[in-house]
Amino acid sequence: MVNIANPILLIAIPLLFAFLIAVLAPWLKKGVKYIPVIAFGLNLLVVFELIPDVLDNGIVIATTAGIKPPFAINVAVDRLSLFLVLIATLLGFLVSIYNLVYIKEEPAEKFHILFTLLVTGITWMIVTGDLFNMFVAFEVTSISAFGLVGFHRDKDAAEAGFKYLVMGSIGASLLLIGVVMLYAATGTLNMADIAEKIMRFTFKQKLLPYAFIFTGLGIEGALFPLNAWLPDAHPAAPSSVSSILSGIMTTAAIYGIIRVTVTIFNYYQVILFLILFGLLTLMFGETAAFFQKDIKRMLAYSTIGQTGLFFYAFSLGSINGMQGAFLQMMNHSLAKATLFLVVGGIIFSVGSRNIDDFAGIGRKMKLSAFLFAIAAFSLMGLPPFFGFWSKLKIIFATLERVNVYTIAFVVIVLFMSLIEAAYFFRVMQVMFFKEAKEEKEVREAPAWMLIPAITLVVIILVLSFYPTPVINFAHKAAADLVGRSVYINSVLGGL
Amino acid sequence: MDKMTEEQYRAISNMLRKRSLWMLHYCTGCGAMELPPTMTSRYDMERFGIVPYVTPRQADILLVTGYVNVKTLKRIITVYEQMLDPKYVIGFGSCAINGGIYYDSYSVINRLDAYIPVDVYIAGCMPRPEAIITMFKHLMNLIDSGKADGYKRYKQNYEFYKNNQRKVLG
Amino acid sequence: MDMSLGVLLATPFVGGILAYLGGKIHRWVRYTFAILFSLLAFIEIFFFYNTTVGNYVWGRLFGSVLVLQINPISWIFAFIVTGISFLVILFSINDVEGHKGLDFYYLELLFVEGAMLGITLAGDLITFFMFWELMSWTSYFLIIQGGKKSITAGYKYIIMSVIGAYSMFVAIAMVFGRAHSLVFKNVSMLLSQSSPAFVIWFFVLFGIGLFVKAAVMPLHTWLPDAHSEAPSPVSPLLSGVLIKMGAYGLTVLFYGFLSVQLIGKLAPTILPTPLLLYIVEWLAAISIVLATFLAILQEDAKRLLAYSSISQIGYVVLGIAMGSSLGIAGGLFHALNHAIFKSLLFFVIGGVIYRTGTRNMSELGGLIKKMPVSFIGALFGIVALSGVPPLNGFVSKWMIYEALLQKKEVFLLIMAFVGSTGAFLYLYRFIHSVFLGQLPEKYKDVKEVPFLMQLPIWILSALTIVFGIWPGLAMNVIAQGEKFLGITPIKYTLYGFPQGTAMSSLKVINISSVLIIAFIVVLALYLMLPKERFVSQYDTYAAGQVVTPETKYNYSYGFYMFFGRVINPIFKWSADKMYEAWARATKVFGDYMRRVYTGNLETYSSYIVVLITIVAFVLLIGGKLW
Amino acid sequence: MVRTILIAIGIPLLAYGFGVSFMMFKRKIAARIQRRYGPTFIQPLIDTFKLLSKQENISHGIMYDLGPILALAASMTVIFFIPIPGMKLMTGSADLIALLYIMVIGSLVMALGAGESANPNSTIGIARALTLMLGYDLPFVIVVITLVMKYHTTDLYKIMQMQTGGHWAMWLLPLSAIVGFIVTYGALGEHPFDVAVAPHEIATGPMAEYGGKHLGLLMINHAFHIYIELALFVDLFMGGASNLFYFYAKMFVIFVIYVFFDEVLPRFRVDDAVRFYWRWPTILALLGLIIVLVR
Repeated sequence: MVNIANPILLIAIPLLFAFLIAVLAPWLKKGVKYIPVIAFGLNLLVVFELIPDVLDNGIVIATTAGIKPPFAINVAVDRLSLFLVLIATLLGFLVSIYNLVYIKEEPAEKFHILFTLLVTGITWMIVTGDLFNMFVAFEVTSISAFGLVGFHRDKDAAEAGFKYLVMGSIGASLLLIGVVMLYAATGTLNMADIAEKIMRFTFKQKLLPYAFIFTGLGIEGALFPLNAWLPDAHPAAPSSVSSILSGIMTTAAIYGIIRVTVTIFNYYQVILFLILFGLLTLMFGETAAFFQKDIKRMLAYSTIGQTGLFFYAFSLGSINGMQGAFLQMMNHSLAKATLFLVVGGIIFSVGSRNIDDFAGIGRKMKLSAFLFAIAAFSLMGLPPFFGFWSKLKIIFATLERVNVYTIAFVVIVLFMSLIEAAYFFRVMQVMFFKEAKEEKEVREAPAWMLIPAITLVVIILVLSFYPTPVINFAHKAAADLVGRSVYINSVLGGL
Repeated sequence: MDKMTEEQYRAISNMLRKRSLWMLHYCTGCGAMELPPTMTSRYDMERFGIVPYVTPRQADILLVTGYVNVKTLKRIITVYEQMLDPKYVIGFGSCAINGGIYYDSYSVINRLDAYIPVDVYIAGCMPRPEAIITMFKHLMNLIDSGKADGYKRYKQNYEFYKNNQRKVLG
Repeated sequence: MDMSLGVLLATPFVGGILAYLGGKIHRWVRYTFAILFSLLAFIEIFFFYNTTVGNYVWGRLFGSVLVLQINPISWIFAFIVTGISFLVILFSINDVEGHKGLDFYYLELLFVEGAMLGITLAGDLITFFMFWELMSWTSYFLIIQGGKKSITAGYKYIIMSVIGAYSMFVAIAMVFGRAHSLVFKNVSMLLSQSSPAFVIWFFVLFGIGLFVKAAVMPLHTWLPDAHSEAPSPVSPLLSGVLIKMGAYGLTVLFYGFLSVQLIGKLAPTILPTPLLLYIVEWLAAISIVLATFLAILQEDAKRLLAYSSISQIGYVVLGIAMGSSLGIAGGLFHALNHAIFKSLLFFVIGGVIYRTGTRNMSELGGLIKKMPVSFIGALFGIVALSGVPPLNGFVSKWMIYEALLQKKEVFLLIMAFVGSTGAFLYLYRFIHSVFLGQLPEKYKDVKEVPFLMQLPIWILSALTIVFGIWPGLAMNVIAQGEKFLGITPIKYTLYGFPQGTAMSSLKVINISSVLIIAFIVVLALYLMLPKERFVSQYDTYAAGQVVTPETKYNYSYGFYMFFGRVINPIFKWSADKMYEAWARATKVFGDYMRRVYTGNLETYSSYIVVLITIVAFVLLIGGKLW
Repeated sequence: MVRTILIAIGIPLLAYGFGVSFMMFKRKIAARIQRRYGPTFIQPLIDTFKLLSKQENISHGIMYDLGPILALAASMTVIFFIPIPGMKLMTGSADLIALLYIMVIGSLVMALGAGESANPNSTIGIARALTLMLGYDLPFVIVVITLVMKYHTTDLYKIMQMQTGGHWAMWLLPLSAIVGFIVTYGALGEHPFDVAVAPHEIATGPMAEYGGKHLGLLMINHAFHIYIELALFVDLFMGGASNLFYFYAKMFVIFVIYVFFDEVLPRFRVDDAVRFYWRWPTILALLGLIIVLVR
């Protein structure tokens, strides 16, 4: 069987299929919606092939056009990127199944093209080893995201899309300026090569490019002052898209920042300053979410809060901290994606996004309410669920050095997770314990929409009751990340 | 032999009832003013063991002092029935005997005896404390000789009393 | 068969799931599973009577091993948990018959029992904390099943217990930072070597979590709402068992992790007990007195019992925080007794609510003729709770008083005693307004509660007598527990205490036997006298007025209004108002923070520019802000 | 064995004799104060037996009957736990703290019985009695603790032993003795503190519905109650007595002082009574306690 464990295929296959959709659209008409499913199915196979290789030798490198790395564009999948790629392709596959039923409006094939491009962009950004490639992938994702946010073509979707377009393009241009500065300084675009050459520069010379790249990626990664577009964009987008946006796109951007800060710039002094960003994002996200009446805006703000939480965990700097960050990333992606899919189904049947109209859902839509509850419990960090282990890890990591600052951080983090629990509970109280006002006939969501949510919840439950393999995997991933020299040598020397 | 103890038991219980008569402090008409002097130091009825008590359950004597109109009769009957068995009723003054100066008024009861069995009457339009003391002495003698049996009469011809009461109270 | 701790811990959870699934099939399948598994858990407990099973490893996490253990102290609390939960399930079969969502209710009931069992069996801090939070959540789901008002009560309950849980979480994280293994032995070893400041931090943070659950005065405001609004079979579980977990936690904290000498070292010991424990004692004493005064002024029967739970758990905490072996034994024994008679009282009032539908004391009355069994249960409950000799409340209160006298802590004894005299007031109020007095017209045809609801009342009343006359039964387990904790166990006999332990000896059997003989003598005299005839409740002294069913000839509203005039000035300042003020403050603060997202594009882009300058500036000065 | 049976019958009779004699003296002295002759000497006995021999009795329910029976039984049990000159009785098995609780059984059971009598007067009476009890319990507990702190034991018999031969607790702890006197006054339910049985306001309070043999039992119980309160006061503060006569004399002296106060002072309002007890007696008791603690 031909060896398909080549990361480049991860990008090639979906691009090919996206192109195919455009070509076959006139003939296949309705059949077009099955192509993304096939695309991401194949991608998923490739990832499953990749897992054993990465687990054995830590990193898998593949170069295009066969020539040596400093010049060729290479693709590197180490443990951390495998971790995220797995989530991305899994979500992509499941949401594409969700889209089979969810997308009814006219320009269906345009939606599917943009959707495939969005997920490919994300996987590309995670997998790439070349800085300029990261910029291209960033462009592809942003543009397809702008299109998808404005898909519903009503007033607030258009306004949200436009706002996101402006902010996104500013971000992309800042990122480009940063990359160009780095290219001018080091002469190469390959991440590992830059990482090696950049050592010679003093702290001050590395300052400006880092600032630009950090802000560029920060806009996409929903950090504190830069995330103003997110609360409008995610609710306006169709639920399937917003589950990808919240689930994996912001996480990919944060991965970008992590890769840049640690592997390339090796900025350990800066990391403590980033804690401030993490905490501010967490605080603003959670408190804002507490006051929302619209369920999707509430989930969007909660995404900001959770991103703040795992960015704070990453910026603790220690291996335990990063391990906690990766666990929280996984927990958040899976749980938030389920929440958006389930909420999509509920809005699909109830017809309104206001939380008060969800009264009595617990009785009428038993399965979706149950899925919502499990995902919410895991996100909040209730004991038996996966979120509890990640929150435990983050707090333990914070308090490795007990001083006034760390206790203050812990108090803020716990208070915010209390607020998060409070507003999720408010929704569940309405859903389960309030009687529906008028007897509107509310059917359960269609089967195809529920299957993705069910698989995600099953994964969450499996992780909750048997978390040890994932925890050890995250620990090794954190160790690899911190040991940046391993990455550099393997990319440069290893071929 | 037991008849003798039966006899002795009745004698002792009569003696006990004679020596400790508890008076129900229940005053209907104008006669109540006569009671404080009999209780306090000048005439001191406590010498004979007569003490004013508040609730019918604890009292032995029901003093109907003064005129009895229809509304009060209802209360008197309830109180009388709430009192425990060896109970005695004393009619104070002429109003209890035959309605006194209100004999022809529409609401006053003329003969108290028709409604509840009265053991002793005291004549006089509000008898003085000396008369009350002699009445108590007389009542004690009646109890001793066993003739003060108003409560038995009430039980024997209960129907008679009830008809009279129903006639008046409706 | 060798019964491992894992099987014991799993029984309630498995029972809960089976009951939930069984409920889908048929009503009775659910009930059989629920009763079967809670009874099984109760029986399994007896396999571990007086045995100390060491570390049963059930998991490994972040380098620290997750362990279960059982020792005589945790055996007592496990016995309370399984026993009372079994009775609660028996009671709730008839009581919550008509409600919706019953499968979920039984699932939660058994999960709470499992969580509390987990706490008592926990051998290391992570398991302890995990089951602690699980207990808070599952009991929250139970509370909010009690109707509309219970949702707000539940909300307040969960916020306060989660704040307590998180303060405990910080304490555990601090210890994990130092000693990477969180098994109780390592924790106590670490604490004995670390600096006093660290130990005080740990004591305070861990203690706050426990005080919230044990409803010690300043942190008690959730209890009256949660216990009175919860569905009637859940209240006995809450006040009978849930607050005992706080007491168990305190025992583990004071004598498991730290020891009396270690706490003594922390601060100057001019006082009879170490300073930290002395503060805890004063908190407990204050909560005894104030909770009793509050209970006296309550109008709603369940709120009255809830406040009485706060004052009784004050005794337990006072006993445990005392440090002397007699005091700790008294505290633990009172925890057991309180679990028995408080659940008994809540079962009785649950039955009354089941039949009459109201729990407002001024509407009830005269139920003794219609519900004699509940009256007997209530009678045993209040006699036991007020600590009157023949029943079990007396022995444990007596031990706590003697221990206070031995340690010469006089003012605490005064407050404890006033609390117990105050108990007579509100207990008489409870039994009088519900069972004695005039029977209102609308409750004329009230029947007795069905048999399944009477069973817990019979069992618990019997238990109050058994532990009242033979306190020795409970004493040998408590003495074993004290030996495990390293405290000199108390000397005891089956009927009381010999000369040495307390200030002077006690033989409970003498008191009860003399009482019974005297009762027989007086009864004989009474029967010789002339027979008495029964009289209806309307044939009563009303200064001649004829009492008819319409005239509400009853004194039950504002029962202690005159006493209220004496103590009302104390309650101007209440902890509840303070917490509401804080809640409003956080809401306002949150509102301001929300203003950041203005909504127009220009401000957003200005944010970006501002950010770049900040990042650049910070990097310029070397990125080291602190 | 015979000795125990003798004691078991003798002690209650002795106590009843003491109690009834005090009731007799009270009525005689009260009458003399009001410048009248007062009833015959054995009037309380006659009253009690008259009540017992009432032909007709009423009852409002089982608890209504059990009330007086259990109250009398409880008073009898308490008597066995208070040491009599020369005999230790059963103080070994229940010390002072336990005694405080046993004394409460009587009033609690009486309250239950009166509650059953479906009469609001009795309920108000009991509510007032319990509030008064809470009132005088605070100073009483402080006094008890002072004694225990001074004599380092809670065994009533040992406290009594240590006070024989002149150095009574009255002279050593004057403040506590005064407070003890005021508290026993309240516990006896004598006139200024008879808020529970106020005939003018609430028709003899708890006894409103009691008549006939129930009231007779309660009169016997009242006699025992007087004996218990006085015996406790004498044992705690005046060191018991070598023989019965001195014991009776001491109790009589205390009781006469009560009767004098009884006839002169007006009745307290309930909350004023509680405020009174929580103001001066408590401060005096605390002072006494601090003196003992400091020494």
